[in-house]
Amino acid sequence: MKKYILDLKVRETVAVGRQFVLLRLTADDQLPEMVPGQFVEVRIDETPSVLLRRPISIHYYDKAANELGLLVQLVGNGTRWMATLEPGDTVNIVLPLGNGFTLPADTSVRPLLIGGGVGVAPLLYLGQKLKEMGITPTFLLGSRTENELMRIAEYEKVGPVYITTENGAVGEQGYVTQHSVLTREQFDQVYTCGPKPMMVAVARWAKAAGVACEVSLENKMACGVGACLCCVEDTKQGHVCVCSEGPVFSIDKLSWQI
Amino acid sequence: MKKYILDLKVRETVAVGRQFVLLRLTADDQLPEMVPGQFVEVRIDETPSVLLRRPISIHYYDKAANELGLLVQLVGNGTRWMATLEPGDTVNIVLPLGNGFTLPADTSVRPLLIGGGVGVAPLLYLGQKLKEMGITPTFLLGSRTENELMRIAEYEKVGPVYITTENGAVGEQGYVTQHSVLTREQFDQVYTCGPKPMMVAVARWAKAAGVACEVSLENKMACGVGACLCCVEDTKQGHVCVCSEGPVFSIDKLSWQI
Amino acid sequence: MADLRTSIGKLQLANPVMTASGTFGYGTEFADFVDLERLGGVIVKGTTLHHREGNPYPRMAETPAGMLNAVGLQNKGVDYFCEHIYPTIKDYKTNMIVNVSGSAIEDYVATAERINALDAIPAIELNISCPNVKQGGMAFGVTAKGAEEVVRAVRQVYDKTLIVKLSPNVTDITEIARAAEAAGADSVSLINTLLGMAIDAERRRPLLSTVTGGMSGPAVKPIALRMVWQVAKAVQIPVVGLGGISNATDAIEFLLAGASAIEVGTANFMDPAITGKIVDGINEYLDRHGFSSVRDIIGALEV
Amino acid sequence: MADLRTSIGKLQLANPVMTASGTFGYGTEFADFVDLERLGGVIVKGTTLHHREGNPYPRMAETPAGMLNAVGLQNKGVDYFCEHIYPTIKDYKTNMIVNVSGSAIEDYVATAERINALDAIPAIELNISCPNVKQGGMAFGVTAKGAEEVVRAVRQVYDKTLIVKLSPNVTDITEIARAAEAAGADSVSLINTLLGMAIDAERRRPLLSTVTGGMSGPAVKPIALRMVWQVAKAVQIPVVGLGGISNATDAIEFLLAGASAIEVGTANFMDPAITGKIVDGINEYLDRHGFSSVRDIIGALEV
Repeated sequence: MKKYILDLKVRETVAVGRQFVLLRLTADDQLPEMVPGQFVEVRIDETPSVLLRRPISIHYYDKAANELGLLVQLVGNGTRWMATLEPGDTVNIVLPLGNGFTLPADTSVRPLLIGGGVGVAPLLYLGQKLKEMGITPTFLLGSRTENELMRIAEYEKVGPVYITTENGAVGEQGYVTQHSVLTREQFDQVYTCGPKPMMVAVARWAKAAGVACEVSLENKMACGVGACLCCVEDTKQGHVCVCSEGPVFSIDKLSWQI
Repeated sequence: MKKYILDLKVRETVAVGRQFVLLRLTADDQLPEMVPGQFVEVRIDETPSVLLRRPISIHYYDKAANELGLLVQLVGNGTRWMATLEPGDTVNIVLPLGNGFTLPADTSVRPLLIGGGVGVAPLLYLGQKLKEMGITPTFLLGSRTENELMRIAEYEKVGPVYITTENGAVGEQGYVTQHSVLTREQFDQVYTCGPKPMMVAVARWAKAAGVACEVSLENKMACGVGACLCCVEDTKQGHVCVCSEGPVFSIDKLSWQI
Repeated sequence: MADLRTSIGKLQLANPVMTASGTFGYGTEFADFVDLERLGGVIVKGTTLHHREGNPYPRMAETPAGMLNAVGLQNKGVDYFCEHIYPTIKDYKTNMIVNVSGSAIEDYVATAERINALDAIPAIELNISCPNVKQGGMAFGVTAKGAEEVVRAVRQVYDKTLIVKLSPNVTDITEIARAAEAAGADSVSLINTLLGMAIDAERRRPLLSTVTGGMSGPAVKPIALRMVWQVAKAVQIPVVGLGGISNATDAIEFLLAGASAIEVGTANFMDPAITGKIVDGINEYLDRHGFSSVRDIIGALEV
Repeated sequence: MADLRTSIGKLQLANPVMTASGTFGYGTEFADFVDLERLGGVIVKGTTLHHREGNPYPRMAETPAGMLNAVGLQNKGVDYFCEHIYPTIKDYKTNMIVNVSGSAIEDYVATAERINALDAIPAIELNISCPNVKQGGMAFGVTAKGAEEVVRAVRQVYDKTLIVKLSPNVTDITEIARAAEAAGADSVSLINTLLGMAIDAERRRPLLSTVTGGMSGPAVKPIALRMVWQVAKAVQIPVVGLGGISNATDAIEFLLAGASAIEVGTANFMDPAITGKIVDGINEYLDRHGFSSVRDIIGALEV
């Protein structure tokens, strides 16, 4: 897919809990096609203090509204700068990057979308696309406390949502891999994004259960286009770039100890 | 004088022409004493991209209103950041720094205050103090075009104002040292601040005319307190720090070729 | 429109702007953003005799106005390059230059020899900052003797333009530059990355799997500029300048300091279209200052 | 409240935070902003045998996340220091350490000897990055032999704590550190500034009167951290770390890399009260991570 460097316009910056913002972005021209699981790289202002662009997954792309949604966790100077953007501001973005999730060939597939922390972000767009295809996705979303649960109502518009929190404040207490839906229901495709320990646990569960599983990795990256080889993941084909050959990988291709 | 590091509050940021802003600053507590010719050092945000504080002369200090005025020329990232400050914002400032102009011991003195470009800034506060002392200062302000003339009405409240512009749009055409007031009237003290070539020309004129003259220098500085020895000027006593032994010097002390 | 043409020995460049090895892939990764044929040259990824997997993740850390990397020369080897990559880049009308790396002199020689046979590769850039496995891992390029040996050996098998990329992690870079010149280099490029380190204080661990890595980005520009200026005075062969160049002004500074051409590295990550903008910016500067040719500003610093 | 005490050989420090020479004057310039007695030490301005006027203005240029300076050791000489400055600083209850510079070994020796007689100065920091006028202006500290000679000569006349400040502009800083140790240094401090250069492209002139100058500030931190880590493994004597330290996290990184104490330099210009905040920040870190003493984190990097 052709990549673009675009100056997008901020429609709105919406605080989501205390640690996240939703950036609603648009452009005068129609935005290019983007598929679920792809990401963008956001340039932080003109300052050399945050040198590198920040990779952010595509939370949704509403073609009719010509709107790109980015759900951003406020972790450092770069992401905090994003939170200061106001309607009408411009933000320089390279997109779309990476490969995206493999969509099922068959509408009888029962997919489970497991997210943790800010890793839930790309699963909304994936769920929306699955629903468009006539497939009902099930979401299983985990967080430490109720404070990191984000935009649950949006997920509920797309499919059933199950939740775990480590403190038990919402949903079942514990980790996503401990949720009862995993034993109660049958799935034949898992898509997951979140902290690496969570994804490893999900992959281990999926492998044991014999369910196909794709993970979306969040390795630290620089160029975003497969040139600098910084963001590599160890796979059965050796080190490969998460930014260009991922961020989505089938667990069968990775060298994870699962 | 004791120096302070203060978080001052922005009352207002006023655009002055296209290349300058007036920062109106205050604090909850009464600001410390400051004398004309002293300066402050402004910290630029929290970013390492502009590492050093920006030295800015004191344009006025209105004790009754507890207001410090800084007239800032927009020349780089640091000063442009200052222009983005909004009412209620906080700005970290070290003050007061430097020595200040020598005020006349005698109210019969007829002082001429010659400013060029943003160098006019400290002359307002100096003029106000002279007026308080019962001395009427005369201002001679020069600029390239009418676009760099700033806040003339404020100077006119304090004393007569003569102007030169290089393009002749306002006042007499030419440089300050060519203005007819220098031959029409008698002065016995000159204070000047502006681009170095202008100050050298003023110093040369003053020396030839036998008029005492103080210049306020704008050497590039780092620490602002006489510690790093970066901002030195060559004087008859060798290299001395403009930030701590200046910024105001009698031309008799400098090693200028005048 | 000023004349932007420059040269590195017998190699003619449409303009002085090239891309630094390891930051621009094989050029094709950036083809959506930059017209590669508008560049003076593209220096592709470091290529070694054999396939290398490079270092474990994490390989990158951001630092103030810079970054560290510890990629470790991951590449599929020169045979793969010749068979699978060369065909995809050979028809671009720009100078496609291959960065050649190695861990033993005979590996450099074998790699350079293979690339010498490729018609559409008019030059190589020899990365002599690699550790010499036969010398306890000390880099070839940190001693004049080490630099001279590897350059001389490669010179004997490589008859096109040979650019030697110098390490800045040395006491006197002019000594290394002169050694490269004496051994037959057509040009030297500098600086490669500075050896740095970053620590995660909270976890009390290094941020790179290799502990130390190579620093690049705007932070290193003053050091690079100083070394280019020193080397340009010390050698007769043309100098290629790099190190933190992020815009046209930076590029012009290197030209003024004596570089005949420049390379843009880390800035490609900040703005993938930056190289084209730098070409435009140099032209604008020359026009504004009344220079008819970029060659008029090479080494034109007034000291 | 953790135990912040540390030591540099026999020199006891209340905490690891000192100020870097040339950035903090004689301490008194910052007394309005920082309680000097809350610091582990104050390393005052470089002092030479004779009065020096230093280099012409301009002496300073800002660079990305850093700055260059070319002050050229301006100071009024050791006699003036002893007679006029020492009386104003001797009663502070902190370690007042004098940075000693010179352009010939006998000058270093004579200066150190004078300062040895001052009761309230428990240590000197020997700046061996100065050019040796008898060796064509090459710095003492860029060869092991040059470093060893000057340190050995000073050691013979100086019997308190002798800290040797190392130049980073070398191929192998561990070699120089070991030479200083062999010559009797009680400690090494590093890094001094990196040699850099800045150009005004519009005027086509250098920004410093001396063309090149010393780079400091956050930009150099990764290089400094790497060198401290290398040197701490290479010598038995304590290491003092500096180079771009701007906050408590930076300071902790240097301690983890093996520094027994640290110096804060350019950051004093950004925030004149920063040194006190760094003391507080180190204490907060130790408490938060359950360390009872700062000595528990010195060299505690897990690699």
